[in-house]
Amino acid sequence: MIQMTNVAKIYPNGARALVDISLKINKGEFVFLVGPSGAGKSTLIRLLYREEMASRGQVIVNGWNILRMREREVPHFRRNIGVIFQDFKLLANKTAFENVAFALEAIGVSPKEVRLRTKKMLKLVGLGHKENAFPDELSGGEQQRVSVARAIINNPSLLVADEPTGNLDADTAWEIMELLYNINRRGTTIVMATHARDIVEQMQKRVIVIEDGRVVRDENMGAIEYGT
Amino acid sequence: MIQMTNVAKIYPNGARALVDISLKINKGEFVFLVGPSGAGKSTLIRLLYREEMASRGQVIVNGWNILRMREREVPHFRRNIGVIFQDFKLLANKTAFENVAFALEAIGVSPKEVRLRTKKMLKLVGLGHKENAFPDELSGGEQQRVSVARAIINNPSLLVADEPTGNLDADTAWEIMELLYNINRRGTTIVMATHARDIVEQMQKRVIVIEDGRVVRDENMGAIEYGT
Amino acid sequence: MGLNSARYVLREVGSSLRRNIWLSIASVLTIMIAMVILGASLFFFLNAANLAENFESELEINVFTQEDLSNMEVSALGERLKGLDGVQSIELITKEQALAKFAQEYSESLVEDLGGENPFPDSYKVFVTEPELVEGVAKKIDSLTGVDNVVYGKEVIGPLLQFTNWLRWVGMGVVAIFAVASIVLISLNIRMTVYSRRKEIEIMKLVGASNSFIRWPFLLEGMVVGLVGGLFATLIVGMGYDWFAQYIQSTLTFVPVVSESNLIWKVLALLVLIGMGIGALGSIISLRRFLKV
Amino acid sequence: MGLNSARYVLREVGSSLRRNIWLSIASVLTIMIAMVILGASLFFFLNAANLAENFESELEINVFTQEDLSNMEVSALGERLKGLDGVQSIELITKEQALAKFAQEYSESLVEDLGGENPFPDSYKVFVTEPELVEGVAKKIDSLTGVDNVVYGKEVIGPLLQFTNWLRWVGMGVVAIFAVASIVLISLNIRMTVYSRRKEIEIMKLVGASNSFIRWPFLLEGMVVGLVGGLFATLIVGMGYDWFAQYIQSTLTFVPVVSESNLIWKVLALLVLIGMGIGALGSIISLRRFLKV
Ligand SMILES: Nc1ncnc2c1ncn2[C@@H]1O[C@H](COP(=O)(O)OP(=O)(O)OP(=O)(O)O)[C@@H](O)[C@H]1O
Ligand SMILES: Nc1ncnc2c1ncn2[C@@H]1O[C@H](COP(=O)(O)OP(=O)(O)OP(=O)(O)O)[C@@H](O)[C@H]1O
Ligand SMILES: [Mg+2]
Ligand SMILES: [Mg+2]
Repeated sequence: MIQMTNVAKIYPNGARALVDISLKINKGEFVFLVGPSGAGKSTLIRLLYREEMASRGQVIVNGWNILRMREREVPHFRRNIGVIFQDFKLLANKTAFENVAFALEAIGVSPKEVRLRTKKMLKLVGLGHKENAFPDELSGGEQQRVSVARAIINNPSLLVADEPTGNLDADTAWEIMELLYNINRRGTTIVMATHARDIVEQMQKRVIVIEDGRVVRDENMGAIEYGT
Repeated sequence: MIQMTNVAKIYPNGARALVDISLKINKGEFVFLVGPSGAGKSTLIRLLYREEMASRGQVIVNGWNILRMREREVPHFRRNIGVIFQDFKLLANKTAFENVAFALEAIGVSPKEVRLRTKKMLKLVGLGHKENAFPDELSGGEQQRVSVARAIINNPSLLVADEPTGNLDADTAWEIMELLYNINRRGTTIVMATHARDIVEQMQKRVIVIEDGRVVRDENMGAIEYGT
Repeated sequence: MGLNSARYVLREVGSSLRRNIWLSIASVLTIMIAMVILGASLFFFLNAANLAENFESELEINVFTQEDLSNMEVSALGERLKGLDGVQSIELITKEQALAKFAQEYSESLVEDLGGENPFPDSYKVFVTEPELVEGVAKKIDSLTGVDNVVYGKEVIGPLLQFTNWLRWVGMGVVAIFAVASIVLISLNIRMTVYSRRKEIEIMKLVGASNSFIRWPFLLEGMVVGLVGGLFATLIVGMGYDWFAQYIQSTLTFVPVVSESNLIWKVLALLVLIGMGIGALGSIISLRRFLKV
Repeated sequence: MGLNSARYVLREVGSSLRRNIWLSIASVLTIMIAMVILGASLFFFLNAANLAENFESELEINVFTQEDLSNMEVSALGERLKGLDGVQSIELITKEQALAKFAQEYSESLVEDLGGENPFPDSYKVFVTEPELVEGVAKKIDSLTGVDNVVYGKEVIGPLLQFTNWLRWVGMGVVAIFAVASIVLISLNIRMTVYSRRKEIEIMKLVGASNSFIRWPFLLEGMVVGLVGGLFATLIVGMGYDWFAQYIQSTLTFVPVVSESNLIWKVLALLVLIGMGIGALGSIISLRRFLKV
């Protein structure tokens, strides 16, 4: 599903976010990406859906070689990837409903089906009553859940989640984790960056620890443990 | 320091964020505000620095009656309050350094002192090496720390913090908590909304639990416990 | 684009115009003003060209007949003049008319001093089809029998032609400058609108929307905004010019004004089309920069 | 505002202009174009007014003397004419000059036919200070001894005054319309710039900045942008007009063009000032909405 070989990422301002990353994630896996603030987790994730391009090395996702992809193939490629952004990236001019619906409209689903699926999805993340609210009329946690809903609504084969529970209380966080767990069981590969120690410990999934742009640990069933 | 009496907040779109809040926070206290997503924590915090106005009831902060304050007194009032926003609210066109410095420049501190204090503060939050980066060149946790630095740089008498560790790994989060702890010991009143169970449990400070816009529990030394 | 996407686009255009109402109004106003300026310059050009033609058509050749010609001979000369190449029309001025005009221009008493004698001959005013032909035609006329003298504004033709050509060029220059100014103004405005929504565009791309899916609503929005702006401009320019033309025709009767409603309608329609065109094109071009995510 | 804040403001203006370079350029261009349009209209007005005055100053009263006056008497009449209220200047046209002019206008042969006799009297051309005075002065002259006949374009004065007044009004109308258009265009542009930075303003207020602390950099930025835009416009309009005036003076010598460099400089300076003024004022006004946080 995902294959990274000797990947480095240096941002235009000179920041070396990733130094040398090689890893392989198989179809159907659930992988936690952990590491201290500024380690490079978000950068790694951005490489997966091609928001950023690697400065060196090879990134293959879903059979696509990201560095060789043509501009106009990108939308098609992204349709099979759901992304939960660390900063949510909701459309400020659209309601919660419209934000989630957008992911379906962009791939040409019929209005009726859009309506049905979006409503169901919003209920699933506990926002059935907030569908007409605009992002800035939602609490931080509510915005995060809209972002989650948008990422998973079109059953992507790969879900990348950048701290999807950072703004959620423990109970709501666990509801979301259950959602992700179920999606993963139905075959979606999940890569999730997180700081939530308890979640990682309890889920007992593969954990990749990143520090200073390098993979420092990669365990099949682990807990967060890094630094000194 | 803070006195709220029968406060309600209904947003223009009809959302009843706070139903009936009465509470009193003394000078020098360290108070955790906890509760599920959408409970009204951020709304309560916004009332404290007058981003939003209560729809009903009275809010007194630092001796100022917020509802009776005149427009041009607001900047003066806000100068004694440090705010860490849930969504950071960094100035996108300013570097990390300039963002933090701005809080000092706005109150007319001399350039030399601005330089000195800002540099020191950035080092304190572990961002000495990122001072020239713009917000969108920083990781989520780094942005959050810039926001923390800006809030505490001019030694406010009240610090309101809306989930200041949501994007931080456990170690960095604890460093920030230590910072806040020290500030509190030097006399700053702190009101902090958070979802971090372990932090609340370990700090052993006053905990106010909010649910559906009401105070449901208020304990002097407690842990997060709410919902079913 | 499928049917479902088409429905999305229409809905999207409506809600986007409404939710960015402030930007929409600013764009409509900008396009309106730019089109008013352009429209005004177009009418200026039309009238300048019209005026130029008018001036040129008043270039005349005065043909004085020999004093001893009979009326028959004079009209025979008229026929011959009409038949010449390049002659548009002729006008007979009898000696009586000439004297009367002289009396009016100078003084009655001067005419009385002549003691009933009329020193003027019959003469013809000859108008040519093209101002450039005046000289040639005058020479030809000079050689006709019965012609005593041919007078035409030798020293006026050059400057006049220069002036009328100049008038046309200035008209075109004004249109060109104002057209460029209008287009730049509108483009800047649209670019700013798109710029202020660049985050939105980026997010849409990251969520998997194709370029065309994002482009269509912008294109249509640009067209709607341009259309509305252009229509307002048309209304303003149309009514303004109508008032202007009527005012001049009723007060400055000697100034010729373009007032063929057919031509006016064409110009106004052009304004609307240009507004829409720049609106749509501008949107598309501005968008390009931000679609590369 | 303290010294420290002043230093902040200066630094802030510089970096803001640089970091929002795209918006800065768009604003400068918009102001430039608007000011070019306004400047062009101002020069149009100046020339229209100048032209009107020129036309009016050519209104003349022809005073024909009685035929039997001696040269002495003629010049005595001239002195009396000069002394009349409202008379600006006079010009003597001797009977010889009158005949020569007639011969040129009509035909040499016609003059020959007169057999050496000159039917024209000496005459004066009288120019008045105000076109409105022509009629009154003419009447007064008519009653002077030695005057045979007074002729002035009775039926021309009305239309001419109408036309010249009209020319002035049109000039002012064009300036007014273009001034409004320019100001609206610039205001819209500035408002969009401020609008696109409203989040920034909100954050500054939430962090405790006072309104004036936020306002100053915007004010100065508006002034700088307006100044630069105005200067470019001045350059364009100034050079454009200079070329235009010279071109006309060398080719259409009969058309009067305003070319007092003093006046031109004033107009250009006005452009720069207006640009700066609207830039600063527009920024302040646009800001008001967003300062209420
Ligand atoms: N757009 C960018 N331009 C320049 N530098 C960047 C950019 N984005 C991130 N960086 C830098 O790259 C490094 C890694 O950032 P990244 O966002 O990947 O960290 P992270 O592991 O996600 O951290 P966090 O847990 O705080 O979100 C950081 O030092 C950051 O400052
Ligand atoms: N600007 C707004 N306009 C309308 N409704 C709002 C606005 N801000 C918040 N709300 C609503 O008010 C309620 C309380 O929101 P608030 O942001 O205070 O929650 P919170 O406790 O901070 O939640 P979280 O932990 O998710 O940040 C929510 O239901 C939210 O949808
Ligand atoms: Mg991150
Ligand atoms: Mg909140």
